[in-house]
Amino acid sequence: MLKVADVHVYRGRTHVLKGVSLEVGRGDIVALIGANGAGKTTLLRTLSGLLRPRRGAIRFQPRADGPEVDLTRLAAEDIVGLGISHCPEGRGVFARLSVRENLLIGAYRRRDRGGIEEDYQRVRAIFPILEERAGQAAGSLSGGEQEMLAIGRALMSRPALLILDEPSLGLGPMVVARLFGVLAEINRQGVTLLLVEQNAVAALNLARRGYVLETGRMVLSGPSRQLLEDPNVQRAYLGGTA
Amino acid sequence: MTTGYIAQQIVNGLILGSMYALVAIGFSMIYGIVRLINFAHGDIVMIGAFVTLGLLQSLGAPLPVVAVGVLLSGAGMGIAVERAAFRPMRGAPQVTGFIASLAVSIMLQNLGILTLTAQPRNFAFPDYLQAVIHVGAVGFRVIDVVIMLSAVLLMGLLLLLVHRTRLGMAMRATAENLDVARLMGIPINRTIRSAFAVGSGLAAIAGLMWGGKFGQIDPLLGYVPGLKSFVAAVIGGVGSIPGAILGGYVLGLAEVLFVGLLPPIYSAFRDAFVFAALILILLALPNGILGKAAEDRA
Amino acid sequence: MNLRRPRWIWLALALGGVAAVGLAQAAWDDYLLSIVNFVGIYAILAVSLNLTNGFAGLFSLGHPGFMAIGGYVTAILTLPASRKAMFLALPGWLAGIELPFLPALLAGGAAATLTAFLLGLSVLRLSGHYLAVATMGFLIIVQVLIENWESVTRGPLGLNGLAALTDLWWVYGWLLAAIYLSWKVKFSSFGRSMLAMREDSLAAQCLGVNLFRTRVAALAIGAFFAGVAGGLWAHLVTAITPGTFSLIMAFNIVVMVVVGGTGSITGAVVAAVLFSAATEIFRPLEESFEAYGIAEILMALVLLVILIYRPSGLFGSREPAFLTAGPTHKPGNHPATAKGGQ
Amino acid sequence: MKRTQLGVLALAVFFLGTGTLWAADATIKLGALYNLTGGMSSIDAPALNGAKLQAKLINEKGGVLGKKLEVIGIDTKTDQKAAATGAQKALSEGVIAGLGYGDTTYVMAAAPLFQKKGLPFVTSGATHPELPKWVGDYMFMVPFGDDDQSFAIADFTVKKLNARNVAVWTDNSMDFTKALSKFYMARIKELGGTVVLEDFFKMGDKDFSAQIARLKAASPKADAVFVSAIPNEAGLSVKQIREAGLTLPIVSGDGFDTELVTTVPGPKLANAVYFSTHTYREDNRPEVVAFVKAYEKEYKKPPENAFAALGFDAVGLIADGLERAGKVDGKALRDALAATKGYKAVTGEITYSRPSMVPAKGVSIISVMNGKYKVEEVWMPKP
Repeated sequence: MLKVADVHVYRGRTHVLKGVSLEVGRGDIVALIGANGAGKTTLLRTLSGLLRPRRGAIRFQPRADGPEVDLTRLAAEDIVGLGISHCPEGRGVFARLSVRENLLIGAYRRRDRGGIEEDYQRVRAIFPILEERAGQAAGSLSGGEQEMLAIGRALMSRPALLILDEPSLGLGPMVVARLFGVLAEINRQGVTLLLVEQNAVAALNLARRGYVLETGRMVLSGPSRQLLEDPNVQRAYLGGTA
Repeated sequence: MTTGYIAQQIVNGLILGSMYALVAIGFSMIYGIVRLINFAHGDIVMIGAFVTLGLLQSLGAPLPVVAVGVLLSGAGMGIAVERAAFRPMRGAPQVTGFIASLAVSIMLQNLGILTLTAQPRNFAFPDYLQAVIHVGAVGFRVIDVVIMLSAVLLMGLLLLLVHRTRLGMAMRATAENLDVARLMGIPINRTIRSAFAVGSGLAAIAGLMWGGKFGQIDPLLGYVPGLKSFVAAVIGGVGSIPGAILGGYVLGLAEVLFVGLLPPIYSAFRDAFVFAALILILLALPNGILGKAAEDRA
Repeated sequence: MNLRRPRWIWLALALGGVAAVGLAQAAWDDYLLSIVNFVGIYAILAVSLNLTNGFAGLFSLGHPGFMAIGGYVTAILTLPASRKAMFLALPGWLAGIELPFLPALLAGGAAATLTAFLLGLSVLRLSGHYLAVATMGFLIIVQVLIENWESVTRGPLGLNGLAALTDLWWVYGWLLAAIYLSWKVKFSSFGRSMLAMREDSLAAQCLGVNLFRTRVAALAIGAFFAGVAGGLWAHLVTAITPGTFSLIMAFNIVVMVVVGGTGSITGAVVAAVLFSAATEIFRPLEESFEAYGIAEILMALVLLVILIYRPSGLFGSREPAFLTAGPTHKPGNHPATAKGGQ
Repeated sequence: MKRTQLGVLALAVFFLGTGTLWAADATIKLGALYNLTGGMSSIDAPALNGAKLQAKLINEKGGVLGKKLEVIGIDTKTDQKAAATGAQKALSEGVIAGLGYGDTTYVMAAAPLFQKKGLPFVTSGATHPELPKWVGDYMFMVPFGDDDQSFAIADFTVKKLNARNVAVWTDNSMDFTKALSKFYMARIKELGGTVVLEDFFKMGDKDFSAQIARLKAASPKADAVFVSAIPNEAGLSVKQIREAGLTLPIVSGDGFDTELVTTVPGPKLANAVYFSTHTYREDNRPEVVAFVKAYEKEYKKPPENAFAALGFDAVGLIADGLERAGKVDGKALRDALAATKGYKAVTGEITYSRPSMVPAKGVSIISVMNGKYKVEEVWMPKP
């Protein structure tokens, strides 16, 4: 579904991504783990079109039978139209807009009023808390609730691929567990997930395959099981005793 | 100092306040969405006034038709200015945008002087608008009523647009976080352009009112409304539209009442008084009356 | 301040300047001299505002207000007692005073600094656009007070017939002083705390930078040179009226600081030369086409082009390499080279 | 490009310009300093038109002393710095005399430089009576002084309008308007009238409702109101006073000599307005008729205001002085100008007979009735 080939990205004079490649199969859940400053968010901002790679290609095929598109040519707002939805770092909810408005904005590109209403009900079913706080300003929600709102909003554009940037940030283990359960459910309903996380354990347990990014280079990749047992991964990310 | 006299001053203050508010709204919309202090906004008022004069003299069309023409020309001017001057420097520090708006203002004023000469011109509105109405001791003209009513109407429409429509939602989202708005698929260039269009359209209408009320226009008339709308927007809390409306009326009333209620010798100190009061308001409410502690995105 | 950078660059520049001034003062006609003098005064204003707006990130539009105070104080002090009596009703102790140019200029600067101190105490809790409006208010209040304080300032007509004391030596001398002081400040711990404050006031506060004191100091130092520039201006035009120190002048100086690069001293000087001499460059164009106003339009266009292609100004926050050639201050890693502007 | 401009270009770019050589030319150059952009442009731009028109007519009749007259227009942008630099520029171009400005503050930035250089400076529109005293013996005024015009309108107010109680509105931000009010009030008191109300406003004000309300409430009731304003506020004040239903006569100085006084209020409201001005409007002297025709032919529009005629006269006066001086020399021109007697200017005869060196010119009192101008009388100052 998504093929990233040898992407190089520069921020000012610093060379942040040095030839990164990555693949996400249709219906898959892929985890991308790495320490702070490894370039995770830069990669996601490049995928979403906010940053332009200097070299390399990003090919995306929304539907199995559909055409393949090179994302590096498109502006961020058009990429959403193709079926990629992005849950930005720090959630990025619109604090001064109401919960309902935040969700409606998720479906900004869609014109099918009926479909939007239907998805609106579906998201409120997945996250009942949002129904309760529909009229409230998004800023007044707790961290966990804001994360749910961000995911719900991303779902409103009925994406083929959902990219999540550190959803577990600042959330308690209980909330993370419930959140990842919901993500699994969303995946079962046919949405491919690319999960970027520092919380490597939770991420790799949810995902089938994973990549490890260190200082702008993809150092490891493979099935989750294999990565979980890999000694360097354990030492670096899982706090295991080497 | 009869009650009739005071009532008259309050009415005058409200009329002036309506015009300041209309211009301040456009100012705050543009600031809210791209954090730009647009000092060329006042010159859109001048352009609106001259377009009104042009349409009245050439077509002799009825006022509502002229008003629509003025609204469109103001909107067009706003879009052109945004596209030519402000979009190329969108990521730059805020003070850069402010300086660019000064450059645009200087250009508009001097283009006006070059093409229309600096001679002030009289501004003939149809007579039925000049008729004077007396309600008790308070006298005002039909044009004043038209100004206040249409100002309130336009403000209502604007608040509806911002809070009830899809475009309004997109504008508020873009205002809060440009990047995330793009991630939601909001075409921010089109959204920002429409904010400039609506804001400038209102300023042009204020130009029509300014000409109608005072009966005299010249290419430099935009300077005062531009400055006063900046002050009004800041009083109300820059970036907030209800704040701009409130700030406009507070400034209008303060100016008229200061001169009206104090002995004549003080009227020369009016501007000093208005700014002194403004500074006190800012010290008490650092973000203006209705302002929120909007974090400053660079 | 680390002086290991080759000091002779500085001496060469200063001496070169002295030679140039000597040559110009002798050879040029009054027209060129008056342009250069005004360019020099604008450079002093740009460098001093750069200290307030550039280093400390205070968006001040009050600079001409300090100029007015400095200008009037200097003018009143240098006016001979006979002329003072002719159209001013000064209090006793002031009516008789007549000072030579230097002490009068210093008094002007001091008066401006004192006013800046008082203004700072009241408005420096504000920041960004709110500070801009407050300083604009200060400027308008100063203008209105001067217009209505007939007995001391002779109101809108202002003071005229002042002695033409300002020449290129005075302007050059004060410009050197302004540049030297801002250079010393910029590359000192005090200067670095200002630049830190500009970049992120919260972080600066955590490092123990007393925001309030630093801001008031930035405003006061800038105001001193603005006051002196006002005195120089008054004795160059030989007349001073409240109308001169307008909001438009405040905009002009801010343009010079921004185009030069907020925080860059060299940038401020270069931009001052570019913009204050520009009206004279376009003058033949205007006169030949009899299209008066073209100069302003062209300058506005030039300004827009510069802002579009160099949003953080010609020099960003840096000084050109050859002036900071010292090993310790490579422009690359200087804290001031973070992204320009506030 | 003259050497000086090249010098300037080099200066701006390389900071080391070359010196300038003063090249003797076949033409006689006059430096015309006017604010052609900025706030004063509506007053100064017509004056430059008048000045250039006079030069053109003189050149068509063979120029002066056999040489062509060249008027170099310099725009000083309603800014004193530009006025000082502009004056220096004119001097550096080798002008024999300077002319300019309709406002005292700019004359004070430029004229002293001409005085120091020993070249006459003729102001076309500045009317402060003490200008020659302040600047020196090389300063000449084409228009009458504010004192004469104030006395003229004050006499008219008391004698013709028999208004005893007068209200006075003064624009506090302009020296011209403050001087006008000062002289007017002194004269009214001298003639036994009383000033029942003194009110203030500022240049650029648009709303006079507070002042009008006080005027209505003044006791004893004002028989007339003197509005000391410049053209920008003239039309506005008349319109708003009449709209408030006040029919008392409105009087003023030459700041009211503008079309705006009739067009802004409109014919119905523009009546019982009287103002003193330079003897030119609605005046059928041959010089006036010829000037208006020439102006319309040259600029395709009638003269905007009296300042056009005054600019015209300034160049005429200098040319007349040069003829009588017989040579292109500052001192000689100054002496000839000082000895001017009965020069037939468009704006009335000019004679410098008084020690104050303010020309003793006639002041015409113009009335506005239903939007029409009429010359009520021409007041002559005591010689």
